[in-house]
Amino acid sequence: MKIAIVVFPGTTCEADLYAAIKQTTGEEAEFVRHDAEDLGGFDAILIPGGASYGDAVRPGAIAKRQPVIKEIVKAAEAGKPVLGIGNGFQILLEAGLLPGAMLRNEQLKFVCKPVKLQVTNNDTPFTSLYENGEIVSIPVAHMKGNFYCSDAELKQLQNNNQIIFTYTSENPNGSLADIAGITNEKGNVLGLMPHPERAVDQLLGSTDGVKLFQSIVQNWRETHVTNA
Amino acid sequence: MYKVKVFVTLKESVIDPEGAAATKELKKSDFPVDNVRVGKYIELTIDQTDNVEDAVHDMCKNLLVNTEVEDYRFEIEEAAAK
Amino acid sequence: MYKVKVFVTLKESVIDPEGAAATKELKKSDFPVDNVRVGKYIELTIDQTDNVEDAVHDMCKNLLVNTEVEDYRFEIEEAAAK
Amino acid sequence: MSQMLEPNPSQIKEQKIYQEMGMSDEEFELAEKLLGRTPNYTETGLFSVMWSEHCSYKSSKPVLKKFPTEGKQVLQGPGEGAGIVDIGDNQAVVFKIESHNSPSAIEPYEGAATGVGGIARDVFSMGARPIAAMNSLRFGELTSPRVRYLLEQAVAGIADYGNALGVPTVGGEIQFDPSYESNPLVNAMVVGLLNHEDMQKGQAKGVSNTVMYVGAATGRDGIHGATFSSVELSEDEEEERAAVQAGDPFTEKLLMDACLELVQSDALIGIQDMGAAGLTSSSAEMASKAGYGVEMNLDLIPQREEDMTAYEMMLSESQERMLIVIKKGREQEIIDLFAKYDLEAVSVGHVTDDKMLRLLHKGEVVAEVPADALAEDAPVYHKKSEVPAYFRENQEMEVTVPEVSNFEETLLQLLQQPTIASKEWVYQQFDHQVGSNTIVTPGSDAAVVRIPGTNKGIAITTDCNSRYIYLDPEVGGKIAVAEAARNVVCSGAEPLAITDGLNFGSPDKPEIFWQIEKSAEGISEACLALNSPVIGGNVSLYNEKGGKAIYPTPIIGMVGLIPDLAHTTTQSFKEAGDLVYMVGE
Ligand SMILES: Nc1ncnc2c1ncn2[C@@H]1O[C@H](COP(=O)(O)OP(=O)(O)O)[C@@H](O)[C@H]1O
Repeated sequence: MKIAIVVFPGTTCEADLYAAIKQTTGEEAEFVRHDAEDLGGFDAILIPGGASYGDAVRPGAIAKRQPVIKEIVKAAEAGKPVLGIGNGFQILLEAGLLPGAMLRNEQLKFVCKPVKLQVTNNDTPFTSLYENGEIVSIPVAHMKGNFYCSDAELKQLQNNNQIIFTYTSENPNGSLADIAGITNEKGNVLGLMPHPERAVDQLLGSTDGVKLFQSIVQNWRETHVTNA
Repeated sequence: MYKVKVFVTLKESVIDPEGAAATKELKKSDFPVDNVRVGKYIELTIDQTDNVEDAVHDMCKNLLVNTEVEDYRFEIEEAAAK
Repeated sequence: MYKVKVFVTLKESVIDPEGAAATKELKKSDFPVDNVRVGKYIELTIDQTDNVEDAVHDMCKNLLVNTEVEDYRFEIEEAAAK
Repeated sequence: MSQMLEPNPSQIKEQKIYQEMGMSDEEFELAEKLLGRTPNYTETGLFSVMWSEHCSYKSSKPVLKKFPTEGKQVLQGPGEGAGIVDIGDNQAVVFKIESHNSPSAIEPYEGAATGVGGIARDVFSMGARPIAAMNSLRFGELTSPRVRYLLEQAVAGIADYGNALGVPTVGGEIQFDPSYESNPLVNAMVVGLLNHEDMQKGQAKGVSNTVMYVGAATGRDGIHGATFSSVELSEDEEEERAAVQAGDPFTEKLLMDACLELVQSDALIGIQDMGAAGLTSSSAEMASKAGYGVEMNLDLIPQREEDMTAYEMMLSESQERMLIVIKKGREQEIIDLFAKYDLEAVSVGHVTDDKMLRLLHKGEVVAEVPADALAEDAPVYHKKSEVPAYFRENQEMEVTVPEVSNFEETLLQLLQQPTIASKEWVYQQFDHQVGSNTIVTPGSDAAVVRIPGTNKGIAITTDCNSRYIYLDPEVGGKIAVAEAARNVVCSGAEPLAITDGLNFGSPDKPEIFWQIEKSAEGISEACLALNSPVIGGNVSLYNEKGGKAIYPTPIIGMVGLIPDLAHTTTQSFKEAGDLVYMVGE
C-alpha cells in the first residue's frame, strides 16, 4: 500500500504522521506537496494537522484552492480512503468533501489535552478494528474545532451513520452533537479533530490511535485481495 | 481603481462564541449591551474597471467567505490610482 | 435602543499576515487586487439613550479593540426596541 | 521623512541629539574617536543600538565573565546565537533563553509572540531544528484587571506563535508578585537539535562573497530613535504607528524550514538572525567575528513601507528576517531554495577585506564605520556595588519558624496561591505534543522530550524563586540552579548545562548591581558543583518603574540528558500502597 501525506506551507504534523504510519503499519508513505498534480499512484491520502497558510482568512481557506485538492477530490470519488486530521479536517470541510464548518472553540482558547472519544461507527475503513461503542483516549490540539452544520445536515449525518467519533464525558470545544469525526456519505473520507498519530506509543500516553491506521491498511488489503 | 470594503458576518442561525463572550464581559462591566456579534471587515483595492461587483462576489465565494456559515455584503468606492 | 457597528482595522504600520496571504492568493487567481487588510466588524445593540458615543468609545478601548495595534471607528443607528 | 530632514553631524554633537538615542556624552566622544570624525545621523544610530545594554552588555559583561562556561560536553559556549552541548551519537542540543519584557508590558500578545519567534530564530540560525519551547513569566497580583489582561494575552501570544510554528511548548513557570505589577517578565527559551556537521556560525568570511537578505520585508517597526523623526510626523501618522512589532509565525515557519534546508548547502558561509538592532547587529557582528568587512546597498533591502531612510532600515526590528553570507556565484541556487518556501532571498551586498561596515543608499555612502567599533569596542562599565540596607537588616533578624495550628487550612491556602496553583489553564493552550516526542508533558518537574528516532531524551526546566534571590542573592542564585538540577534529576536526567536570563532593575543603583553580582556568584558556584556550565543567556536590566525595581530574577533554564527513556520518572504517585520516602535534609 502506498500512502500520500499532503504537506501545505504551514503544515506541522507531517513528520508525526509519517512516523505513526511506519510504526503502526510499516506501509510505504511519502510526502506530497500542495502543488502536486498527480496522486494517481497512491492508495490512500492523509492530510495532517498544523496551520496551513497560517490559518489566514479561515483554517483551510487557502489550502482548499491548491492544485493538490483536485487530486484529493479525485481520490475521494474513486473510493480511496482520505483522512484529514485537525487542520486536515478543516481543509476537507473547506474543500466541500465533508459538510459543515469549524467555529472557534467555545472557550475561545486553543486546547491541547487528551480527550475521551467514543467510536460510534466501526463500519468504516478507518474504524473496523475498533469495537462499536469503544471508548478511546486521543489528544486534541486546536483553536477551531467547534464543529457546526445546519439541522438538515446534522440529520443526514445521523441518519447515514456518518458520525464516527464523538467526545464523551467532556466536549472540549463546544462541537455540535459532541462531534469529533465525521465521514462523507460513502464513508471513505474521514475528518477527525483529535490526533490519532499522537496516540501510537505508550510512552506518549496512549496507543488508542494504532487501530485507526491499521484499519486503513487492513481494509485496503481486503479489497485489494478481493479485486485481484 | 476601486476600494472595496467587505463585511462578513456569521449567519444568524450560527452561534458566535466570540460575540457571546464579549456580550457577557461587557454586561459584567455594566454596559447595557446585547447581541454582540463578531465578524470580519476586509478592505482591499481592485484595479479593474468593468464588472467589479462580479469580481468581488467571486473573491468572496472563492476565498474570503465561507457561505456555509457566513453572509457578506460589500461597498465599492472609487479610489485614486496609486 | 441603538444598533452599533464597529469597524476595527490594524494600524497601517502593523503587518497583517492574514491580509498578505489573502492578497497573494487572490493575485495568483488573477484578481487585480492589492492591499487586502483583514479587520473586525462588530455589531451590537445598546439600550441607553444618553452618551451612547462615549459608551461605545469606552467599550472599544476597554474590550473590543487593542488600541496598541488597532484603530476603530463606528456607526450608531437607531433601532426598534425589542 | 527624507534624509534631508536629518540633522548633520555638528547638529548631532552640539544639540546632543545622541542623548535622545540613549548615548551618553562620553560614549559619543568614544564613537568620534573610533571613527576619527563626528558620526552622521545614521552612524550615530548604529552606535547607539550596538552600544545599548541589550546588544553590548556594557554593564553586565564584568559579571558574565564570572560564569563557568566550559566542560567537555560544551561545543559552543556564550558568544553565538545560542550555546551548543554534545549529547553523543554525533548529535547536540542548542538552547538559549531570551527576554521580551518591555514589548510585552506594552502589547503582551505581540510582545510575547515575537519573543518566541526571536529565540526560535536564534536556535535555527545555528543549524538546529527547534524541538521544544519553554517560558518563564512574572506578573503582578491577579487581582488587577491589567495583570489578568497581561497574563491572558502573553499566554495567547506564546501559544499562537509556537503552535503555528509546530514547536511544542513543553513547560515553563509563572510567579505572581506585586514587584512585577508594572514590569512583567516574559522570557522564552527554545531547544534545538542538530548533527555536529550542521553547526553554523554567524560569520561573514571571504572577500566578495555575497550577503543576502531572506525572510519578511523591513518596515519601521520598533525604531526607538523615532523620537527625532517624530517631529516630522503629524499626529495622525503618529497614531498610525504601533509601538511594538508584530509577529508572523507562518512566515517564520517557512523561514525555519528553508534555513534548515539551507544549512545542508555548502554554499552557505554564515547565517544570523536579525534580532534586536536587526540589520545593524547582524551585519556588524558577522563582519567583526570573521575579521572582515561588509558593504550593503540599502536600496536592495526588501521594504514594506515607502521612503524609508537608511537610519530606519538599519534600526528596524521587523521580525522573521535573516542575514546570510554565501559563496559568490551561488546566489541563484539560494534564490531557488527560498522560492520553494514562497520566500524571497535578495543579494544586498558583499564581504570586503577592510573591516568596515559600509552602507550605500540612493547612490551615496551613508555610513562607514569599523565593524569592530560597533560590535567589540563598546565601553564596559564597572558599576558600583553596595550591600543594600534591607539585606543588612534582614541578616540581623532572628530566625523564627511560623507556627501552623491548622495544617489542612494552611495547605489549602497555599494551594490557592496563584503561584502554587495548577497552571493547567496556561499549558492547555500550548500545543505541547506536536512532534509526538513529548514524553513528559507540562505539570511534572521537568518536561521530557524524546530525541527523535532514538531511545534518548532530554529533560528541560526553567526555575527561579525570586523571593529567595531578593532575600539573599548569592544563596538564592545557588538555590535556583539547584532547583533546576533537582527537577532535571527527578525526571531521570543528568544536568548538561544551563542558560540564564538575568532580569534585574537598574544596574546604576549600587544595591541592584550588588544583587546582580551576588546572584551571578551563587549561580556560578552551583554550576561548578553540578558540572553544568553556562552556555548562553540574556540580560534584561532597568526593569523598574517609578524607582521601584522588580525582585532580582535570574531565570535558570537547564537541560539534562536521559540516556535511556526507560529511566524517565514523573512526579505523580503511581499506586496505593507504594511507600513514600523523604530524601535529603
Ligand atoms: N546572562 C548571560 N549569561 C551567559 N551568557 C550570556 C548572558 N547574556 C548573554 N549572553 C551571551 O552573550 C551573547 C550575546 O547575546 P545576545 O546579544 O543576547 O544574543 P542575540 O543577539 O542573539 O540576542 C550570546 O551568546 C549569549 O548567550
